Amino acid sequence: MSEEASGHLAEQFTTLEKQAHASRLGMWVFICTEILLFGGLFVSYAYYRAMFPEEFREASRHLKTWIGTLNTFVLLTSSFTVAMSLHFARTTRGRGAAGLLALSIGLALLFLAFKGYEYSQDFAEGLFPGRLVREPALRNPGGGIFLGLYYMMTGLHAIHVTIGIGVLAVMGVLASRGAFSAHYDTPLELGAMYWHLVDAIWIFLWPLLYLL
Amino acid sequence: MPPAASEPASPVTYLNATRGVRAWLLTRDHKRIALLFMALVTLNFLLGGLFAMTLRVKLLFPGPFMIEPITYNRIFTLHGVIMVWLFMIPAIPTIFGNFMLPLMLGAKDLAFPRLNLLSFYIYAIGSLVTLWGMVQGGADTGWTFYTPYSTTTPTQIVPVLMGVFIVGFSTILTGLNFIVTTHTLRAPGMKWMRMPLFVWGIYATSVIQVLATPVLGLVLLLVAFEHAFGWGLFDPAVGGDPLLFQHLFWFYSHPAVYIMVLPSFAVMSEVVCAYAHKNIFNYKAIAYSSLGIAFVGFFTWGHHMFVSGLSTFDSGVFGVLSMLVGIFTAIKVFNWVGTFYKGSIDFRAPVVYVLGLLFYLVFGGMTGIAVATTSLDVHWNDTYFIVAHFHFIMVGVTIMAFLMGLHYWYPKMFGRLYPERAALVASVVIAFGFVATFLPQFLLGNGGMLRRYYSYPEKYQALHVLSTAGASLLFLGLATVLTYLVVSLRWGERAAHNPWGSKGFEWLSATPPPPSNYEELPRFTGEPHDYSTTEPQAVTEPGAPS
Amino acid sequence: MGAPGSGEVGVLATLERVLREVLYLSPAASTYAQRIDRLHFLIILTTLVAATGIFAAAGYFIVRYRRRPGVETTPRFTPRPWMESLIIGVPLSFFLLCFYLGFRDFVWLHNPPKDALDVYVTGKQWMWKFSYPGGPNEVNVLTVPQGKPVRLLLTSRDVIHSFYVPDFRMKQDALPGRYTSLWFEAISAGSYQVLCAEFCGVQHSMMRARLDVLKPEEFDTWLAEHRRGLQARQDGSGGLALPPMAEQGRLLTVKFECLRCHTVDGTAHIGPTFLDLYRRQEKLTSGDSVMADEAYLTESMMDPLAKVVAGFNPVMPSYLGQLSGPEAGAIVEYIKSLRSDQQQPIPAQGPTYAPSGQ
Amino acid sequence: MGLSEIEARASERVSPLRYLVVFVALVVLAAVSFGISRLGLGVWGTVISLAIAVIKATLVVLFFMHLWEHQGSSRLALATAVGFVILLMSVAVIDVFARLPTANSPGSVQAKKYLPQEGLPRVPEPNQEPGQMPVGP
Ligand code: HEA
Ligand code: HEA
Ligand code: HEC
Ligand code: CUA
Ligand SMILES: [Cu+2]
Repeated sequence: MSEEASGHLAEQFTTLEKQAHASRLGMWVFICTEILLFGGLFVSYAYYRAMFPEEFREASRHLKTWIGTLNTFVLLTSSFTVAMSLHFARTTRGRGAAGLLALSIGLALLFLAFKGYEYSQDFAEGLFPGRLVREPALRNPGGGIFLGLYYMMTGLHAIHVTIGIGVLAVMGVLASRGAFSAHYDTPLELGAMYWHLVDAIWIFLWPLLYLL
Repeated sequence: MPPAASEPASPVTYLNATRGVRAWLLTRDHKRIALLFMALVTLNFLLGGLFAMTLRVKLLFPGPFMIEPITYNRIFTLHGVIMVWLFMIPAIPTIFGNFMLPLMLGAKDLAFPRLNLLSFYIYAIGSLVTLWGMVQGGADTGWTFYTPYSTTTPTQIVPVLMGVFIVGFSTILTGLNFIVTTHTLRAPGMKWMRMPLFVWGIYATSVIQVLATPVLGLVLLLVAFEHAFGWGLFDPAVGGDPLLFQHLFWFYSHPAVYIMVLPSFAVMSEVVCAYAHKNIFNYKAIAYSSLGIAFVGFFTWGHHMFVSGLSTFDSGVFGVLSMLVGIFTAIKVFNWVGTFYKGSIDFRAPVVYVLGLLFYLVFGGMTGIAVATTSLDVHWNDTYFIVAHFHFIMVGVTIMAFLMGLHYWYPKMFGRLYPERAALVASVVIAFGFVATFLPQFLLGNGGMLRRYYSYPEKYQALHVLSTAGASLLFLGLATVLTYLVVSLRWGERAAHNPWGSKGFEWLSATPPPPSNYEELPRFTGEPHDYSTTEPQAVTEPGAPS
Repeated sequence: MGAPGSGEVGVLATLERVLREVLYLSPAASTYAQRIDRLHFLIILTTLVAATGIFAAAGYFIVRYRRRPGVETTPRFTPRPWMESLIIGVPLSFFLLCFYLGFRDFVWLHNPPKDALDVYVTGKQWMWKFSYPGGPNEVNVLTVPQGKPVRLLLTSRDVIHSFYVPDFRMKQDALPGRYTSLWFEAISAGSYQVLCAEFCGVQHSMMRARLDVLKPEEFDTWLAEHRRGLQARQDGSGGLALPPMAEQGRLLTVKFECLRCHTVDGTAHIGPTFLDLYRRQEKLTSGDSVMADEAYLTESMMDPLAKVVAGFNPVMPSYLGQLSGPEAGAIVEYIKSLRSDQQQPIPAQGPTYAPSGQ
Repeated sequence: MGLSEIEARASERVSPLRYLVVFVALVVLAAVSFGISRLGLGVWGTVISLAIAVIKATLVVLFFMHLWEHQGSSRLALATAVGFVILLMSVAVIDVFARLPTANSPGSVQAKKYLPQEGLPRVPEPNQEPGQMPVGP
């Protein structure tokens, strides 16, 4: 174990490996809580779709599928760049890692920009959630519910994207300062896991909301 | 471990290692954080208890008395909210769990000490937000927040929802920390099957905390949205279904009752062994039954919905699973009783609580089985029978376990002894007060007295008066406990290293423990609470200078 | 099983009576209550025995094996497999037995017989409305025949309520906009209390109603009479119909939604009831009292805050400028016509239903 | 302890090629999913696109998030979380179909048969009286 790495060892751990394992396990447990959080929404979705299959399909047609699809590819790419940045950090190419993280942040911002544009289009068409919906074709039981789910799910996801941007930014700064190495990359690894989680959730949101 | 015979004037303990407000408020020492939690949790308990007393006083009379109906509704809501989320769920894990878990595992701290402190502050903020909501007028929905009442009530429900939401994060972080600690910070020789049963209980609790709480968070968020902005997923006018709310809410809240009770079982397992001076009757049965409760307990939530319009099919499924989850508790009960067999029992105040707990648990648990039989719940749902059922467990089990833990670990935590005689008297007062408060409520429920009732038909008055009288006794007993425990902090007799002669692993460190628990990590060679030999259970010098 | 009075042996019947007394249970008034009370006794008695037994066993051990000086170690004890199976097997069989017995009745409760009489029940903050297919409607009184199955179809107009008859041991939630059902058969004629079991707001505990069980013949007469009254009024021909002026007033109270806050059945709601209001002595918040004559009634509509009735909040809006003079007069006439000593069927506003069996 | 060392070593050995392969697979799968959704297969379309989503998420979790190399406890945790969501979903959705049809939301497929809404506006206010309604399970 190198000198520089052992500086990261907290008192309660005996080895750095153990500490890294603990952090990783902690992250997985955290990811489980996220799954249950979104799980509640997925359950609501299944529940209401069982009640209002037609209304859901109808309401889904009003969404901008092309934006959703574009965003899918944007997020997938960002996930890839984040994964690569971890690889660079491990092979001690700190600048490469930082560059890739910057690219990922750019993609994430693009995602949010698309999302924002999509919301503004939705609002313009009167696609409001719940009983606030203006679009006449969706003023029925089910239509408002679908839109409520749509805003809840994508909104909560967008919040996660925003947090993810912050996490990636911090990691980018650390990476550019050369904080990571083959021996010590736990923060970046965990940050990357968080970002992949955000991607994985979108992988489900996309077909459920746009591809009906 | 023979206690250190002659201690130097004042050994370095976690209590006196550093001084000053900052050293306490910014500490990362799990033991200090435990004490921070203890202060706030006790305050919240007091508050919830005062609300309970207000309810009881109002219920002395069938008609309007002392407070308005709307005030009554707010008070029982706050009583429930405070007791459940601000007192009971954090109580044992954040105080005793925090304090004892690393000691028992032979670790120097939790895996994530900073997260632990953060968890405390989140809890503090959540409490404050809830209290702020209370000052703003408070919610009047009951702690269950059923829609569509909760989404349309004119009261200030949003701050209360947000307060609980915030506290949820604290619960999750604590659970996460405990899970990781248990997995990664076991000292050499601490095999899974050698872990103290307290650790098993807390571990199982943490699993539930981590998996269930996010769903609650989501549900609260949805209700708050619907109340504040008029849109959400439960609005019946656009096809939203109140039953979905109930599914999601109880998916959290039934496991949550096990979040409340598993730590009590954990304390019970330690205390029974320590005072019986006897190894646990069947270690594996207790350890695995905790996990059994944690997992099966997730799939019984529908037993709260038998008369809500739930399908007959689901009712059957939830009914059977409720029976299965009951069996794990029964296993524990019989194992505790078996532990006394051929023990060497030291009759002190905690043993009174142990006896009480056994009776209340079987009674409260069996009435849980009774309401889970579907057909009888059609009568009992939302009556005082239910109120009695859950107070028998939440007060009769959890408060008793909390009290026995306080007494058992008091010397460990503070290095002082509590007055035994006063403790015995108080424990008996509490036992009688408890039975007088809640036994009549079963009868009230049988007779058709409904919960959340401001005014009630006159025929129920006699039993209500009895219940209020009991509650006063209970209050008296608890106040006595609080008084002598606070007084003993300062004036209590200094405790020996291990005054109860316990062979729980937490006693391997010095009393009170030094800041980093063990100067040298122990290596465990024996089982916890093995009283059949006088061999040491671990190879190490306890942190105390000897 | 559970047929009323089927050869109840003396001892058993006495035992049941005693248990009901001790457990604070009212006599079983529905066939469902008869079916489930035995299970109730079984479980509660087992609970008592188990709790006492376990407590006693622990107490015995604590005394028998109390600490004696000089005892350093205790023997290690590992339970044998038969103990384990007993610990698990006995309670589990009992629990499953309870479940079986209970769920059988629960399924029974969820399968109403085909010939059940349908009654529609609507809960609203904070009253119950009962409507029979083809009329009539009643507020806070449900009338049913004895010994015949009755199916309630419950719904709510605002939040969740729960229809509960303690003597029948049954309840069912009423969900907003949805219909749930509950069926029962009353054993003996009489009056029973109906309560609302699901928390629904400020007056939740006062959301009570009466359940009248009539002998079948009486019930038929009752129903026929009420239908006739309804019929007559709908034809506008005599019977119990209101005089035209009062009828106009009734329509106005519907139009202006007075019944959101007032009732016509004698129960206080957000505002006082209109029943028997005319010429009543009203206590005011100012401490005075006033006789509710025509002038006062009119003033109450136009300037409600001038005299506020004690026990109520000053929340009634003023109808000055909305109600014309003659309209106010018509409402006063309507209020005058609301006397409890005179049979006054509540007008049918509900749907007409096609009764259904299975 | 041995295990966590193995875990650490293993993740060092991951080659960038693997990331690239996974990425390409993800993109292809997404494209396939989109294509299939255009065919208008109704319920089957949803089933297929969900199956593809599961495959994609599995790839992300196993390789981007390195679950492939991580220890059993992490896998167990994830499996539990996913399993619980699926169970919660199943029981709740079964309830929709199994309960008294009229206890479902008005306007839902289950309740529609029993609560026709002729002449009423399509969004029923909560305090609206139902129309003709022959109720019966
Ligand atoms: C942990 C949970 C908990 C606890 C401990 C209690 C404790 C008590 N509860 Fe509570 N109760 C609930 C949880 C709890 N309750 C819930 C969830 C509800 C449902 C709410 C709803 O309907 O939404 C409820 C409802 C409820 C009702 C029904 C109200 C209604 O439906 O109308 C009643 C009525 O009697 C009641 C009474 C009491 C009493 C007398 C106590 C007594 O045991 C209280 C005794 C405590 C004190 C008097 C405080 C004294 C404390 C000290 C002096 C400090 C001691 C400190 C140390 C020793 C460190 N409770
Ligand atoms: C810590 C809290 C706690 C615990 C542990 C439990 C435990 C159980 N509860 Fe309870 N419950 C609540 C807290 C708790 N409950 C609360 C707060 C509510 C009301 C919520 C609200 O609406 O506000 C509630 C409501 C509630 C209901 C809904 C009632 C209704 O609203 O209509 C039901 C229904 O099935 C139920 C069942 C059970 C069961 C089967 C258990 C089982 O886990 C019990 C298992 C224990 C035993 C079985 C005892 C040990 C047995 C023996 C030693 C065997 C004896 C020997 C022989 C038979 C031979 N509970
Ligand atoms: C928002 C609720 C509300 C509405 C709507 C309402 N009232 Fe009232 N009303 C009250 C309250 C509260 C009182 C009692 C306090 C008071 O006297 O002002 C009251 C009192 C009265 C009284 C006096 C009753 C007594 O016992 O002395 C009359 C008469 C009356 N209302 C008539 C009407 C009529 C007619 C309408 C409809 C055109 C109506 N109200 C609509 C709330 C309402
Ligand atoms: Cu209606 Cu309570
Ligand atoms: Cu439960």
